[in-house]
Amino acid sequence: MARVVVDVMLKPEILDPQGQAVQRALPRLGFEGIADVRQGKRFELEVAEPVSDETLARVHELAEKFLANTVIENFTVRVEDGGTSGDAYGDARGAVA
Amino acid sequence: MARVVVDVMLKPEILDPQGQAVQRALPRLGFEGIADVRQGKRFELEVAEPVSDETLARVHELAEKFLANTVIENFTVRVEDGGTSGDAYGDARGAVA
Amino acid sequence: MSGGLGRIGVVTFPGSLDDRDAQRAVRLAGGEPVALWHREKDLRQVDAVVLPGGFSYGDYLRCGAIARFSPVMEPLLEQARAGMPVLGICNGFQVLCESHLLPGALTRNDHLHFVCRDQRLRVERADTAWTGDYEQGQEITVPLKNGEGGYVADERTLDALEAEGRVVFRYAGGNPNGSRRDIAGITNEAGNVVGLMPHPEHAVETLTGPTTDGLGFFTSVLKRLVTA
Amino acid sequence: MTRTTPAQRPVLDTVEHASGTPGTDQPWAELGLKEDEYARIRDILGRRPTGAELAMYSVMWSEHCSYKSSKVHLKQFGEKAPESDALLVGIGENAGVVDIGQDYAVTFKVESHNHPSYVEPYQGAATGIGGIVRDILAMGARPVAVMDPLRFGAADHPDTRRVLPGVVSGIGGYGNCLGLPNIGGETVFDSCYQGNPLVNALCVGVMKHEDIHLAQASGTGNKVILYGARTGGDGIGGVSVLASETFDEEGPAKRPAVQVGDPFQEKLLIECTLEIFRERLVAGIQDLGGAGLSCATSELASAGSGGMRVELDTVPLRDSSLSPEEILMSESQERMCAVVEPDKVDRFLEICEKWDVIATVIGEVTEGDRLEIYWHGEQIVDVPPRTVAHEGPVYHRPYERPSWQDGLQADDPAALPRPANGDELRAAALALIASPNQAAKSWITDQYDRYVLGDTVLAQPEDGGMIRVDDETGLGVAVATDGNGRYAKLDPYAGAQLALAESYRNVAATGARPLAVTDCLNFGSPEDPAAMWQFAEACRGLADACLELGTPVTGGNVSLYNQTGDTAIHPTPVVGVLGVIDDVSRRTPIGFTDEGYLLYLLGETREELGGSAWSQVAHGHLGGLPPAVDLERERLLAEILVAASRDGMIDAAHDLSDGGLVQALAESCLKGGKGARVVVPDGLSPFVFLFSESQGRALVAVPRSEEVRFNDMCSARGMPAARIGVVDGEAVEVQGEFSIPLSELRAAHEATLPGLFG
Ligand SMILES: Nc1ncnc2c1ncn2[C@@H]1O[C@H](COP(=O)(O)OP(=O)(O)O)[C@@H](O)[C@H]1O
Ligand SMILES: [Mg+2]
Repeated sequence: MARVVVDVMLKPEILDPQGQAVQRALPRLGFEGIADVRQGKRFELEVAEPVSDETLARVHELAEKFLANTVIENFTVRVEDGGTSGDAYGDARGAVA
Repeated sequence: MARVVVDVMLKPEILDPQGQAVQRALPRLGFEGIADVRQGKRFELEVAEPVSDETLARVHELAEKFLANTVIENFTVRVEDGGTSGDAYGDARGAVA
Repeated sequence: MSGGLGRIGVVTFPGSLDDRDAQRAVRLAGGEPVALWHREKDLRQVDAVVLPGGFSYGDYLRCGAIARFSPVMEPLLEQARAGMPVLGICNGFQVLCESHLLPGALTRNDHLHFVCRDQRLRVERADTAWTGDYEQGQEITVPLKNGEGGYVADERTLDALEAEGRVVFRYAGGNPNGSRRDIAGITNEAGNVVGLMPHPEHAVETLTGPTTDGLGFFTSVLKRLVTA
Repeated sequence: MTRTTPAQRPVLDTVEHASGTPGTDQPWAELGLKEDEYARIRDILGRRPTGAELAMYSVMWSEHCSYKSSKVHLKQFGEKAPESDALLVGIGENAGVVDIGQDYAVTFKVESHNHPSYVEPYQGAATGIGGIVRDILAMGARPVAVMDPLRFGAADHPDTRRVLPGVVSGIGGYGNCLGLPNIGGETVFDSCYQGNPLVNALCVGVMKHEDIHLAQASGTGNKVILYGARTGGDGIGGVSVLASETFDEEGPAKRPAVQVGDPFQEKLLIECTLEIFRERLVAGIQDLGGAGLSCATSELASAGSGGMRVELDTVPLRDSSLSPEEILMSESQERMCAVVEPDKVDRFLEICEKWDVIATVIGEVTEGDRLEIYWHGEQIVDVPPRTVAHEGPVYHRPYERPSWQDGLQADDPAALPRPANGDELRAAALALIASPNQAAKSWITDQYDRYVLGDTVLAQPEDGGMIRVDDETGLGVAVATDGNGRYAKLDPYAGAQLALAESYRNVAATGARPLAVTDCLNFGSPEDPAAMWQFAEACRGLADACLELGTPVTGGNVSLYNQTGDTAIHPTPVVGVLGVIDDVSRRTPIGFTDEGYLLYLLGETREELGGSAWSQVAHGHLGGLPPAVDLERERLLAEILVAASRDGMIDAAHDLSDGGLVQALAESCLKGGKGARVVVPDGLSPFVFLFSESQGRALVAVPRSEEVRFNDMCSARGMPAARIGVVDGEAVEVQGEFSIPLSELRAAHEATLPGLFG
């Protein structure tokens, strides 16, 4: 199994009340220096390996038609690397919880 | 400005009704071959460059205390690469909408 | 009430909606409602506190996640740990879980819709600070209204809750949101802190509620305060 | 690629610049202005408008803001307004205000958010609720309830599956988060709304008489305060033609046509505004809706006695790339504009701070009579505000009864095959109550909070929603909304009257006395003489009927251009009626809860099936004439229902409307959980008895102990009342014809919407 990740974010010009609410709470929590927060959605799709270009194209179509509301949202599709470890939810590129 | 991304996903053992709803809808949309779908949150934080280890550690703490509820959620923190393009929401690793 | 007993605080967070209803319920039960403001680290000498329903901070991020860091929560957590009766209704329950005063968490309803309906509940514990006026096993009907009311916790926590008798209410006549083990409300070890998703404060008058079954929460705690 | 460098950026189009460059080409046509309208603007100003002025005029003179096509017809609501001492504020303000006694006043209004809800169902519907709530708030009232009259395309059309769930969760998502109970609405499916769903939203607010606030800016030196959300690039798709003229390509980002609502921000705005009202800190107030600051500033200044000066660069922005034109035009949600005396400004700002609401002094009331707007010290607008806000163009659009109208009316449903025996009647009854329009709406209404605020006495499924206004005395109000596009298509004059009649009857059925009307007139293109005729006829019909029933129109909304290509929606006047009840504990619900109570049918049943639910469900037919209107009878029926409620003579009441008796019977039985046995009266065919949609009728349950008194009252007042049966058992039984167990009835009624929408 490989993991394809679709990230969906509100378009930059669209109001993001959720991100705003998070940002406004930060000073109260003692976190300074964060200029902006946007909140979006992350979808993890498990697909059969290897991930062909065709599969990616189909996921792209799925994202466009269904996972994102392209009237107000942008999205990206990518194959997640580092999927080799047994960890169900790991990411090699940063600190892992 | 640099972007730090925090991805938050429900722990594997916690039921994810949103992901399930997406998955259930797939056949109706003509998509086969997707074994599992999980839906989580993606936070994009804009912080001053360069992103020091200390900043990352603090974002990690923020995620642990606030952005994720670790009773039910896991998270990852990473600095987003490819942040050099002027595109407000681009991702070099896959197809971009 | 004599001796200053029966002062029940109701916290208003930005986005609280059922705060005035909770105050009305306290009044109808014979208590004195006291408005508490989220920005003040002062409980105004109340004897008990209700965290009301609503969408504190818009329920953005997660329900109750931002409210949990309000100044008023500091003294509240301290007093709750020292035994003061605290009731969290709906959003208030979510705040209590986010504060780790109660275990587990509340997640999106399994059917993904907001649901507003009259809900039957079975009383599993009639000896908490807020349920003394009920009988164990009694069924009551009160409104339920939420989008994120699914109670979840890991198996170990669920087993412990059951073993320690800390499940206070269970859904009867159908689980409305996918809550694990039909759990509608729980309590802490001491039984002074209770959280539940359904809304007893909306079932205190025949005219505006489906029943008056909810009044017992408020009469229970008032009695408890008198005899304490 | 050639790019304009900042150095090449055109100079700011100031008033001075405009005066010096009369020959500049301006994009008036792209902004939707007609040539003569543009000429008139030049005429008013004595020069060409600046870009900012052009933006203001174009949006304020749009159909949506200026009512230029509808104005001449809407006038009748004022001209024919019945004498009513209940009206404290009439048509023309944000919303009318009705006196309900005991020093309380109520304001209510219905508005449309049709097109945005088609483009983006969730946000479109959500911001529709947000907008109407701010309207009510701006009158000085605490919003206490919302309602949502909705119309969608065919229930089984794939696009309805996209639109309906989104609209419903948008209404719920916003209204629930604001803490406003949803106390009723409508859900109608008809393929004529495919591509043009109607999302109307109604809000009710309560205040004390002395709290009425008006949208006007008076008092030289008073400050103009903008408060609420920051201004972003929402809903200004249109003016980007201006933006692209004043900015290089890298300047403004794409401007979204869609607005995103933030109900949490609006909740703070409500609480903050109410606290400001309590301390009497405002001299005038206006919500920001369509046309944003252009509308708020010009309307405030136009209605007040002085002029106004605004420093536009002080407006807090979400997006720093916005041009002045765009700031004026932005329809960012959750904003209000207040006029405040200088010595009250500090306290005003303090209250805003308490509620985490951003507030900024952006200008002041001036001595003159001009609206002047400055951008970094340079004047970009200098106009007489009345010419923007209140003296826009007025059209006398041609209208003509369409040629097909006669043929439609001649296509009488009398020719349609009918159920001929008990089994067929039974099947027809089940098919009717299971049809999407007649089926239970709980799949929708269960997503709405009806309990919040703790004053909801009646909510769906009832004839009208009822809210307690005063805890002590039990004073309350009831509101219903109705509209039947099928009737209006057959005869728009009668159709509008029938919408009023039904809504009026629904309010009376709850026990409340109908007092006042709001309406949302949803029609096709005013440029089509047929649609314009429908509109004219509907206005005339509604105004005439309001006069006869003594219920003034206090405000409302017009939505035109609801059509795809040449095909318009059914003309759909939606009418909301507000009534008062002195003691809500006297309310009359629809449910039959007590066995043995006697069922009386009030009114007369004739063979009237034109536009009926039966003709639609059984034959997909629309033709003939709608049921006859008898307003005198409606008024009498209402008096009987109100008196019977006050004097405790009835236990339940349900008005008869679409679906006729069989529908009312099924709903009342299912609601109360008790069956009924009825007998077909002599001289009526069982089919007509069950399915006719004759108006002026209601089904009531009378306790045996009250029967004599009730009968006496009806006969004394000349109200036909026939005892047709009794509340009894576990089935709906029409004697000699059929019987349907409640369980079967319930399954048929309740399974339809979940089956369609999950
Ligand atoms: N979209 C909606 N929102 C809220 N309530 C609704 C909606 N659609 C229908 N209802 C409610 O469902 C009930 C039945 O609707 P309807 O049959 O249209 O009533 P009536 O014929 O009395 O006008 C009413 O109480 C109405 O207010
Ligand atoms: Mg009705």
